Amino acid sequence: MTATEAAVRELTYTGAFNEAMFQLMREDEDIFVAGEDVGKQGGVFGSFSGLHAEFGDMRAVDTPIAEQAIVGLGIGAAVAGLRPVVDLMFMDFIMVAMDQIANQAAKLKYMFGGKAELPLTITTNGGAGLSAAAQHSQSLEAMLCHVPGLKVVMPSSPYDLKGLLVSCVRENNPTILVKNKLMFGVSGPVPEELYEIPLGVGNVVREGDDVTIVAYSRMVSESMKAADKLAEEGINCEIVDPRTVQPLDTDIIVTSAKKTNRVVVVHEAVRFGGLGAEIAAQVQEEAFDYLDAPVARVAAPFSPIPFSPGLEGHYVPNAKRIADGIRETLGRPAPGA
Amino acid sequence: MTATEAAVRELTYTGAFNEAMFQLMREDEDIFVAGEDVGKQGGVFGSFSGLHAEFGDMRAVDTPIAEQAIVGLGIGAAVAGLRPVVDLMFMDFIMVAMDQIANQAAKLKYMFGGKAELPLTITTNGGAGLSAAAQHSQSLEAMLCHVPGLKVVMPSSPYDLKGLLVSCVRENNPTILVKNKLMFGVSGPVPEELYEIPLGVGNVVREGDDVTIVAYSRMVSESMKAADKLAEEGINCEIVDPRTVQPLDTDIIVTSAKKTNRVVVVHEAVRFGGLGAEIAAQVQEEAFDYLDAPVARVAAPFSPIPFSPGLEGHYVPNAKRIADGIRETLGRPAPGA
Amino acid sequence: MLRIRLFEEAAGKLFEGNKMPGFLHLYVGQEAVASGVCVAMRDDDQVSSTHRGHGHLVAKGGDLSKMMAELMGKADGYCNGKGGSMHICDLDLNMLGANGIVGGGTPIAVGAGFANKYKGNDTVSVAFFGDGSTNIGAFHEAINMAAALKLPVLFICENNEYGEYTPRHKVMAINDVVDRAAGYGIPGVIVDGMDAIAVHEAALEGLARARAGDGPTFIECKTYRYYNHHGVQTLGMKYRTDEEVEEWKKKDCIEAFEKRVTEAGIISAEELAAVRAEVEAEVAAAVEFGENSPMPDPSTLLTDVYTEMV
Amino acid sequence: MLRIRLFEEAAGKLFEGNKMPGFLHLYVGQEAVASGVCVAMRDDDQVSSTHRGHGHLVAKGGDLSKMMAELMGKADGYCNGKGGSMHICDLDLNMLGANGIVGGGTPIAVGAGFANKYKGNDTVSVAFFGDGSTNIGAFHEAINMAAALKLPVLFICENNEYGEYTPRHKVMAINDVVDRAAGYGIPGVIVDGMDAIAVHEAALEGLARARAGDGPTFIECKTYRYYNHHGVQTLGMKYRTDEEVEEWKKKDCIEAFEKRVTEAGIISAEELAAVRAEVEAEVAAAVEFGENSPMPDPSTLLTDVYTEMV
Ligand SMILES: Cc1ncc(C[n+]2csc(CCOP(=O)(O)OP(=O)(O)O)c2C)c(N)n1
Ligand SMILES: Cc1ncc(C[n+]2csc(CCOP(=O)(O)OP(=O)(O)O)c2C)c(N)n1
Ligand SMILES: [Mg+2]
Ligand SMILES: [Mg+2]
Repeated sequence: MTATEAAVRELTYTGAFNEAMFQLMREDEDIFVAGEDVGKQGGVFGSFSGLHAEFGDMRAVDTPIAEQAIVGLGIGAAVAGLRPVVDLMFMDFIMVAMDQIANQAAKLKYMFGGKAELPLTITTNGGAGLSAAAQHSQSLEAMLCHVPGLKVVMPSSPYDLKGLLVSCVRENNPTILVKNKLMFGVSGPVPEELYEIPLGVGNVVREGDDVTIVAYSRMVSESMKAADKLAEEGINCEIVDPRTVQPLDTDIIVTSAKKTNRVVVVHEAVRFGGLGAEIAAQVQEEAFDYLDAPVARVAAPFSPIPFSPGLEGHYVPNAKRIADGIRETLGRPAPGA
Repeated sequence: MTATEAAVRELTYTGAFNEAMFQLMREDEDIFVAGEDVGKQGGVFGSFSGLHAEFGDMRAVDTPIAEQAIVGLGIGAAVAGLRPVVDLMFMDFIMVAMDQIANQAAKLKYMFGGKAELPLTITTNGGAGLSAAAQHSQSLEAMLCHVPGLKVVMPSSPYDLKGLLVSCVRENNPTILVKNKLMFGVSGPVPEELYEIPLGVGNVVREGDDVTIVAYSRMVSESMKAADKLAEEGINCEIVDPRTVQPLDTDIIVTSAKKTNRVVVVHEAVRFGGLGAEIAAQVQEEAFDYLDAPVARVAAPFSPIPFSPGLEGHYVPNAKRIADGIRETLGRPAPGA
Repeated sequence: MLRIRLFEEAAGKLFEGNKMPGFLHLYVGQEAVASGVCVAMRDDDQVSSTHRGHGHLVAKGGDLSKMMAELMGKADGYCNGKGGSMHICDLDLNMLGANGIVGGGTPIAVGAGFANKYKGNDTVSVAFFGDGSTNIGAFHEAINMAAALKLPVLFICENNEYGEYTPRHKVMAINDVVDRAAGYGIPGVIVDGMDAIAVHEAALEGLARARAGDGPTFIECKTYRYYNHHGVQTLGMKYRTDEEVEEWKKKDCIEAFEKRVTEAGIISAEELAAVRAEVEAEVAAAVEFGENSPMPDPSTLLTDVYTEMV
Repeated sequence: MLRIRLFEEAAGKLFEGNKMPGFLHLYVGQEAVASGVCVAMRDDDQVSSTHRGHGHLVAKGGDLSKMMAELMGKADGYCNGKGGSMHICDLDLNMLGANGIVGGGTPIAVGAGFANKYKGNDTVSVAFFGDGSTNIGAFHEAINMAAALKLPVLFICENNEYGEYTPRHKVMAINDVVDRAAGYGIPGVIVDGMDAIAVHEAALEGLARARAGDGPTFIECKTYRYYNHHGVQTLGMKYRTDEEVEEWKKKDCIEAFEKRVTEAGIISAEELAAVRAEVEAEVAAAVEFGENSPMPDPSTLLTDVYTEMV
């Protein structure tokens, strides 16, 4: 590590989120957070820690266990001119509030002929690996991405988390920011000041020419590990992190695909109907003549998420399975060869 | 029409559903239907007409407006040994009951280590074209297909509707059968006896060698119209109707793709993250070397569904747009040409 | 009330004449509720509504022409044809929209109420909803949240004794919907929903309570819809008797109100007739406006999905 | 009660020793509720449970070894390691499962109640749920449906005054949760949830009512959880005071019960000690069983998603 690198301040994933919340709320009095245990307790994962002490009952609001009303609170408050951040403790609970999210928040502006502004941010926590079983481990972004009117963000590092949260909260459309539960303690450099990472702009997190890995959220770091391993075998992976999964930065993915001619999409969500399907479909639509192999997908198999570590370890994609998927994609002879 | 064809009895889409319900309920005393207005009123679209008169309050159950409890009623009754059919009036309302569907019904058996049987059928009505606007017109099957544990069925004719409904109701897993609202009055041949169409088995509804159209539900008849038109231009379309979208009959699609070398997927749902993405991804995975063009998708654009016929007509895919999509796919020079 | 009645009758006619696409849930019969409540409200007070929402927008001061155009799916409608009957709204009038999802609008009203408390103004939001809607989860969550957070929200139940084609007694085991108020810890009152003045008085009290920071009130208005759940049929339905319809019509809110004000000498029959003529003209102009408005341009199909940041 | 207590204490120890993966919501403190109710039930009566569900399964006669193995994610557990603490169940005992979604289990109990009525037997289903759970939509929909259809369901609210880290008064504006019963048109009673006999008597009445075809009853049991919402911490938490915990512990249900039965001469101190020793041995055997059970074979990952038709 060089001296300059050492000088960069590091924060955890949770710390980056928390700092951004404080800064945003100090900057704009219209911002408040509401959700279960987000007040005095500061959220069950500590994301909202300290906000209640500084901002009080009205700006760090403990709500009843009522996910529909929590989202509805956000919608109504946003229409009435505030800038709410509402929290759903686990991504799985999005299913409970799905009507308010997909039928109300997402569609309001359109149904009203454009007359509403909806500066609403929904934060939640997804991903498996904690033996939290089938109802507390899901990655359901594909469902959200299928709903016009929403924007969906899945940060893969403390740096991205802060910058994307700021953009979500300042955005005048409903956004859903999904943290990954296994990343709470992961540290990385995070600037102190407020900064935005624009929604819909991906990031090449590693350059390479042999194959493109498209990954987001925690799967970026697993892909990094896989790429490190494969580098030893002489395989150079390029890793593209779209960061925002809706809108999706198709350009950055297709550009990379045209360069490497092979693409592997990685996500924690179930493979069938996951975002990997959409990415594969788009890549073959836009880069058909460049592809030397089918766009491959490394994702969860078709079952609910098991509780036991003895099973869950085989369920969630990891560096090894990503590397296997890449070798398979590369091992395939190019068409006509 | 030949004499034999004329002798075949015809029923409407709704009539086929209704007849199957009567026959199933006469055959098996454990079957009941429950939902809003499905009792005395026979359902707002007449699907359950007459059942209450024959089977009474306990087997044609009017429920409160409570989609979560309606699905829960079905789950609990199924676990306790009955074979419930529960109705959600509009497919859009699936969002209201999504937790009970995706977190409870779909996962129960797995979470319980296989110990539960869940012979539950959910019926609903999807599709646009009635100026029913953004909350009463959606096609949300992609969300359901992404949930392991569910089976999802989208019949494209009265014949299929009856046979698939019978299979759903007799199946020991949670199934969701989605009727299309514009097809209620469409007639077609339907045998009088009870018959099953197996879940997961698609159907080649038209043979051809130039291009494969994959379509389901109402888009099959629109695709037929498009194929008729294109036939005049010398283009022979093969139309594959998977009928069940989860599990998906990948084999029948890939076999056709390998024969025609070009595939266009058609659905009413929003294109981004729709089932077409999954089908495209699978086709390029399984038939990569056979494809002369990218798998194309004709689907709804990325917006909520507009109310005005002046806009909705441009939103929902139709024969014209399907034909355009096919011409585009065929117009593209084959790789290396 | 009369503006609502005549607007709705005109809409019904257009619907019968196939000039109005989609679903139409008419408010006729229930006018005293929307009018009684909205007249008691301030302009800055918000309203959330239901699938049966025209009456609330008219009562909040909605422009009949823009409403009629919207119902006809025309470009000059309130939502430029994108919303229609079930999503009609006027945010400038603080009418936060009809809603196609039963129970879907109530959480939004509660959110608006939260914003009012947050801003420390004394604005109140009013949630209108049907009897059937009180059985759905979103309603329950929202009213409990309003009670728990002591928000300035007024809950107006329009109990017309049916949810679509199912009578209320089949779907709830209580005599009065207001029996639910105690379970949320808020006061509840029953009023004759055919009596605009009674509704008005109860609403004034509930609004005052909310403005004073004392939290929500639940008002159950006993009322009736003359037409079918959807469309314009009134009689000959199997889920309710014609006699029942006729009985309720005898209590018609407009007739009763007109009788009362004329008998009290507040307004003369001539004046009333003049008002009616005026409203008739307004409605006729609205129909004409709607008919003359063009269909939305297909190029607008994909606009308004998101707000672009500038 | 004692079986629950000792089972839970043992599970807590394993959790502390990192031998138990995932989330652990202990039932300690609330044992009188599960025991009082389940002892009043027949074997064919069903139970639906919550995230805090071990106690209900133990009380329903659950096999401690299979339970412990499941909590440890082992192959011989009730769910073969697929479910864990939040999904533990024994359908043979008519225990229809714990549930990770607050409010998620109540509609399922109502469905089972419907099946009982449908079959015309006099079986009753019992829904256990927390105070916090009564604020969520699914709960409301389900209890109203049970009331409207007059189903044989007994609703047991375990009011421990907290939902996770939020005290009840912040999230509902009523003194007693039972105030909600009237809104559904069903009888509601409050019992001391630390008194197993009182719970038992109330449950017997509610079950009899349901068996007689008179529909649901709501029983609110005032109780307390000794440990934190999750895990094994008891004191030093910022959402409740240590004094409060100590106050409740003075009313401990097991101590009170033991005192009562010994004082009444029903059972001697020696006999009680023997029972305790027996249960201790059973729990120790369960721990051993769990520890010796293998992890599930990875080949089982994709089984049990669907029932294959034969
Ligand atoms: C979630 C949901 N379920 C069902 C419907 C269909 N639906 C529309 S109106 C209605 C009845 C509503 O009854 P009530 O709340 O009493 O209002 P009313 O129509 O009597 O004014 C139903 C069931 C819906 N729109 N949304
Ligand atoms: C739908 C949903 N929202 C939130 C949670 C997180 N959660 C788990 S337990 C709990 C508190 C439940 O409180 P209560 O019903 O009183 O039961 P207790 O834990 O006190 O036994 C919460 C909020 C959840 N599991 N499901
Ligand atoms: Mg009604
Ligand atoms: Mg509690």
